[in-house]
Amino acid sequence: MNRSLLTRLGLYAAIAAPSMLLVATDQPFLIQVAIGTLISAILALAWDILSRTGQVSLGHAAFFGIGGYGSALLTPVLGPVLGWAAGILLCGLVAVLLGAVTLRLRRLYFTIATLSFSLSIQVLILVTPGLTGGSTGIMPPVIAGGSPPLQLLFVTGCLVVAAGVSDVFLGRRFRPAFFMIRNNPELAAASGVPVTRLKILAFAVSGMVAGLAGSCYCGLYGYVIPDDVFTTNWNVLPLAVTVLGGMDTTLGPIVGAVVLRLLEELARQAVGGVGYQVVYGAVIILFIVGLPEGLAGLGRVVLRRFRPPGEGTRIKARLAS
Amino acid sequence: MTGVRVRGCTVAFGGLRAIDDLTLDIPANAVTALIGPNGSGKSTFVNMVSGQIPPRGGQVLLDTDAVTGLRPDRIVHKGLARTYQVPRVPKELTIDEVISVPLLYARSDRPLPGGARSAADLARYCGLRPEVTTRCGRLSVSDLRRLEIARALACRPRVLLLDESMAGLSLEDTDQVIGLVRDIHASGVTVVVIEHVMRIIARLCSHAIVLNQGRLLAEGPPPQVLTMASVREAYLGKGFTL
Amino acid sequence: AAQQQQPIKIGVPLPLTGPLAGGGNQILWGIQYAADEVNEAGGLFGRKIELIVEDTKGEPNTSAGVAAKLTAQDKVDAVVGGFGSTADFALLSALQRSEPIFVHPGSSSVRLEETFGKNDWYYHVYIWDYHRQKAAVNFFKSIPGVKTLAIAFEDKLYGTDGAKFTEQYAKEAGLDVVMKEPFRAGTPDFSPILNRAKGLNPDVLFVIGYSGDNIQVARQAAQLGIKPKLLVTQGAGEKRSDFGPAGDNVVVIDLWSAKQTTPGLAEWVKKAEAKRGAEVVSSAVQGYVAMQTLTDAAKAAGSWDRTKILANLGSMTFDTPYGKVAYTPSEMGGKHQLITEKSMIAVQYKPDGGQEVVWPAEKAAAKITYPAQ
Amino acid sequence: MNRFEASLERAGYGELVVIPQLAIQVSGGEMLVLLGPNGAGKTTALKALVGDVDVGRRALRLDGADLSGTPGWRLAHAGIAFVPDGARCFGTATVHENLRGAFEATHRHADAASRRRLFDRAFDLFPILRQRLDQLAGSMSGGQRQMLAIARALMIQPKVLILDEPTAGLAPKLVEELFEALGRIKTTSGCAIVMAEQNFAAAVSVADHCLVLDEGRPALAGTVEQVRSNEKLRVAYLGL
Amino acid sequence: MTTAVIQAVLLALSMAALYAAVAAGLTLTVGVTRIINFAHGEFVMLGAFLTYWLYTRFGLSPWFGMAASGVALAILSAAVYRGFLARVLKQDEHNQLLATLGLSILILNLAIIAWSPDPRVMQAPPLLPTLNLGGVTVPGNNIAVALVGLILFVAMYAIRNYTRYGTQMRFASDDPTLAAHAGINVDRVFELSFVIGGAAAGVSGGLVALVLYVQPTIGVDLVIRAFAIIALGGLGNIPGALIGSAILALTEGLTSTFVPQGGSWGFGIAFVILLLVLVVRPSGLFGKQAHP
Ligand SMILES: Nc1ncnc2c1ncn2[C@@H]1O[C@H](COP(=O)(O)OP(=O)(O)OP(=O)(O)O)[C@@H](O)[C@H]1O
Ligand SMILES: Nc1ncnc2c1ncn2[C@@H]1O[C@H](COP(=O)(O)OP(=O)(O)OP(=O)(O)O)[C@@H](O)[C@H]1O
Ligand SMILES: CC(C)C[C@H](N)C(=O)O
Ligand SMILES: [Mg+2]
Ligand SMILES: [Mg+2]
Repeated sequence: MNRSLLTRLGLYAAIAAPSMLLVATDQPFLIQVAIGTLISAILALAWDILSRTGQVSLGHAAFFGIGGYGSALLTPVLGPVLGWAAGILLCGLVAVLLGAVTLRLRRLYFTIATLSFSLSIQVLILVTPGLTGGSTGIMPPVIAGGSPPLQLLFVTGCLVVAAGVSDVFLGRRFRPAFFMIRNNPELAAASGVPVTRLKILAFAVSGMVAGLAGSCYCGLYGYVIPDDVFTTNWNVLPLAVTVLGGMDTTLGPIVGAVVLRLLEELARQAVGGVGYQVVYGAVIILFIVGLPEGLAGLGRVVLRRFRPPGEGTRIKARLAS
Repeated sequence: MTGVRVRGCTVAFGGLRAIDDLTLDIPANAVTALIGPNGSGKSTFVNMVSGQIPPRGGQVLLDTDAVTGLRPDRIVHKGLARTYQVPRVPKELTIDEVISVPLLYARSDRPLPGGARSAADLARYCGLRPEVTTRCGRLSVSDLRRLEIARALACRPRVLLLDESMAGLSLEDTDQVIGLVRDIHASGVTVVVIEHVMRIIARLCSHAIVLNQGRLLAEGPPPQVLTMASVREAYLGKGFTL
Repeated sequence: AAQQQQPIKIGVPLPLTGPLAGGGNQILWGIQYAADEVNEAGGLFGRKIELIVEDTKGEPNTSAGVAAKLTAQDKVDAVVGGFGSTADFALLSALQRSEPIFVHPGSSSVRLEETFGKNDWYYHVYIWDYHRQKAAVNFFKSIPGVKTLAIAFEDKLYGTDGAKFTEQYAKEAGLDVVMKEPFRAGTPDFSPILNRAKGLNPDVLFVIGYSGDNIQVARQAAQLGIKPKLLVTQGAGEKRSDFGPAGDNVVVIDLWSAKQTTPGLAEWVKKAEAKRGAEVVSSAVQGYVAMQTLTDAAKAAGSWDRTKILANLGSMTFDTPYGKVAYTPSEMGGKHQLITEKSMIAVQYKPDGGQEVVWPAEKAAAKITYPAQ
Repeated sequence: MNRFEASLERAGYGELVVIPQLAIQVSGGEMLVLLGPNGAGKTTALKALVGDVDVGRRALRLDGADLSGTPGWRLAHAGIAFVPDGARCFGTATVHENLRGAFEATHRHADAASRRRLFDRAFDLFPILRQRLDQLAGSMSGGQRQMLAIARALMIQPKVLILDEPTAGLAPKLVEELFEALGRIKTTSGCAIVMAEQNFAAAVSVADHCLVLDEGRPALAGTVEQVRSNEKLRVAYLGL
Repeated sequence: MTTAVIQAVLLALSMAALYAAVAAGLTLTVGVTRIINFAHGEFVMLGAFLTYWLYTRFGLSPWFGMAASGVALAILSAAVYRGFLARVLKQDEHNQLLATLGLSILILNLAIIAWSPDPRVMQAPPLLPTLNLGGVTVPGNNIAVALVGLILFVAMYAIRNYTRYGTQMRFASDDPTLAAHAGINVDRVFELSFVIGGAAAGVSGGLVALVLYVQPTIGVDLVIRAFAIIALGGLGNIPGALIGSAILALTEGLTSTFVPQGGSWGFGIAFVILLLVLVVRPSGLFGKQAHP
């Protein structure tokens, strides 16, 4: 128990260390890149938490946006701390509602329903200019006085929080139950798991973490329009990041976000202009064909190589005895 | 000890009544066999009692506790556990994790059978040979069946329904599972077994209930029931010998 | 002397992919063309101009990253670029930290003007939203007999702000706004709006959309046989040939046309089109002029001296494809605004497949056909 | 007469080799039962025959024709039918579609009469299927699905029928009838049958040959009589 | 007033036909492979560009363009399938989703490089005469779209229900291993469904060129509508998809025509309706309900 806590703290320190380093060395470009990367990592973690219950969402832009808009609009009213808390709670509330509505949906139906939801929410913002600023957007208070190094530190803090939440849901209490719900909800219910409640809990937590990512994002420059947060990009990005990094892990989405961004920047350097988006698409395809289990899967394979008495050999021994 | 009482329950799929106005008692303090031809409604019975498919009309009682219409997980809390005919567990979970799910979620203060304290104890108790850290994707069918029993036991049930837990098991394995079921029963759990292998029924059960087309066809001690003409005709076949 | 040979590095952040890629690439061509002109003539005080082009994808975070890279890593001498308001908001937020010379070819949201317009290093070429809508209303007023106006606008930032300002100025000008309906950019079906407008029979149907929308409205109106007295759109990069016969008599409000009567323009257009191998459109000129004003100001300064160049940018009059223009203060707090409603034009597509500038009178080569039928 | 010969090397799952080496032969009209405790590798062996698991080397001959390199799906066309364990059916299709689809997949130019004949044979064997023609296979009971799975295999008019625990989950009466029917099928249609089975007592009534697997290795092989008379092995493996 | 309603309904229905045409191929493919193929939208876009070029460069009739696009996209689909999708099909659904997304990004950006992001219009004369009945106008091209869209659907329906491949496709999607045991070449069947889906995408691309402008990004919105349509009707249910597209287009068209600010609302409302339908019927209007 104590030791696992220590390893966890070590892990969080390891996550935070590169950011500290960047801040210390004062690299404005890398700091900007890092901020964006970490925000997509937070969003991807949120997505992954939900996907562990078998709910593959293509609608996380909705929570991203609601979180961002919520905390931006509520901060002037409630102050920064309460404003953010309220914005993120709002996300949780919306997530609970959506979770309840999509509870019975399976696989592709669920995915399409979440996609529809994000499209509908976007329209809702457009048609309520009085409340939400409509299509002309809002001017949220800027985080950390607009200083990128401080913003990076703040976002890193948020990432560590998200990683902690993700770890809680990878713990003994939730991981097996979630996987059982994903794989065979009837079996889960027959094991005493309140399936509905856990599915909605996962939705709420995922929505709130996504909202946290959105709040960070909206607070970066002081101006956002709906088009900027409620777009397909934010629906798709967490999926891409998580699948490339490795699902059902905390490190996977973080590594995925870093690697995806790295690949993009490399492609930009190598190809430049418009062509790099082509490279980007091609790289995604190559990754999936070559590394179906993401980088985390690759990591596991490598680890197994270095740990001689693996599971496979043990079974063989039993058979032969 | 607790028994299950079913009062006038019906489960229909479209026009087909898989359970047809069924009334029966499963005695406490016994290992009861639930047998009947394929499609006679045995699995549906289990689904109904465990809350997966709520009956249309009628009542299901756990002892004196009505559980009709409760959610499956609530019924588990009330003390009824079941296994599945075709075990389908998440491949990526380990034995330990699968058993830990009901240990964590099926709130109850009843003791685990065999003095077990942990998932590993339960796995050993049920005769699972692979290490508890083995992933389920690597288990053979017979191990999966044992795991399914262990998982159900981890619900700390008062009543345990075993849906074809011994189908396809070798003689040796069957013997072991029979021993296991006896032990579970001895620790104070009412057990219902669904099996098509009469050798098992004859050795294990003190009471037998025969379903046919969703209705009760016969009940009584197995030696008696298995020789009834109606049961032979509908279920056992003419060449049947024990 | 070796120092002298170092190229002058200009950062060019633009949306080259993503939804704004169309305009971004046009602007890029204009900037490149202007830089090439200077380089072919021997450069600026013997130094070549080197462009460092970066794709912002039209995304704020990418824009901010690009801005930081250009200023901190590439250490550019000036930045010429930016297109699309939200991304440019992030771009400017990031640039603000190093305050480079920044000539901005392209965003029109007044939020930018209000927030960044007063900086002495910030020079904005493209009109602000209200300029464009003021010009549009001025144009409507110039047509005898126009009393009522129906507005259809794309429901995002561009269209919504446009519709808002248009309605405001139209009311001030005594025009009656009989319809103000949004549509989704890229929608395949404009028949709902067209049918509504048909019932209201306005003197002008004014569409504020992106190029695809403008073309599609004209086309569907023709197919459905709905003939507004005058269909007016705002230029967003589309060409006359895109419309075909459906474009007959459609009027486009724009910043610039190759047909406008500006002294020396015809020659410039001929050269530019030869180089481009295609029509030169308004947004390309935006990029060209942004770059041109910078190089002209630098040339006048005689060396790369930030203070002098900024002073020149603010005080000189530039001879551009728009005519003779200067950076002047604008209404909502901007200090250096190049194009205003005064330089805007209206072009009418003629049934012979050609087009003519019909407004304002001093740039016009033809009279407007109104009503269209 | 059909003759089916197969030999396998290193069949298993990835790095895990379950069957190091195995060879079997069956002739048309004969039945071979594969026996052995759970986890002995019966399923793995059968799957290896039809190319469903990783195999180091696989050689298949049917009537002298070499089918070693033939992909799994073609084996059905060559007359080798496989019924996996677990009563697997096409759950979203109806009973009728399950049967007709299986027939059409292997009989490109068959006439309606032979189709009807095959349908009738399936219904004679399992009358319940006739009553449930329009039920979704996925909603049938475990035993009903098992019947459908066997019927589906018979629709391709196999020369070799490979069955993995076909009686698991079947009522005693049906087990009896199934073995009778398999006996009929092997004699009348000259089909060779390979079957993994736990129910030895029932199987030996129709089986001709017997192969006992233990931990992936053939522990005992021979005719049913030979196995029955081998006291030691009978006790060790069959509990008789 | 009534003519206005009839007019609006007719035009919405012709839009429905366009959406349906785009969804037609996808219903077949999704029904078989269970992949949400995001690249379908880009296939439609490629079909539109091909039809456009064939007309603009060579003066070939859009009828011919549609057919040619169908063939071309069928070939491209086969190449894509063999190139990598076959492998991805064996992986889990997230990977499949991401793979088709990657493909869609790839094709979209290649198209932008090749043809620039600008919209273009095919100035072909209408394929059919315009229908004018008592104040109600239906443009000829919309009629052509409706006709071809319907034909596409009938073709998909026939392939699925009246050919041996239809059953094989369903078997293959249900349980690929078992299907192989039944003698079905699963790989071929998947490829076939993908190729047919691609051909339908190509043809529907031709329709897009007829009534819409041609631009590298047009596929994005269309494919999202197609997903909505498929979910509305029930995955793989072809008549269901037809009705789904009518619901979607009518909601959007009528809201836009008769509700103030409807142009914004319409799109959102259409998707809210999809959500509501799924709440009541989790497998779409005509989808088979989940089975054990
Ligand atoms: N979801 C369903 N839809 C339609 N019919 C169903 C459904 N589930 C079960 N049935 C039918 O109900 C009847 C009872 O099925 P059940 O699974 O309870 O049988 P069983 O007694 O468990 O049989 P077996 O011994 O073969 O497992 C069968 O005829 C079956 O086809
Ligand atoms: N998918 C798999 N991955 C890894 N190992 C497996 C897999 N399936 C089976 N095994 C292992 O292979 C061995 C042989 O299993 P197999 O299923 O062939 O036995 P069997 O003789 O058919 O047993 P049963 O009588 O239980 O059906 C077992 O040890 C099992 O754990
Ligand atoms: C569409 C464009 C002309 C740019 C737009 N006005 C903007 O500022 O975002
Ligand atoms: Mg059953
Ligand atoms: Mg087996």
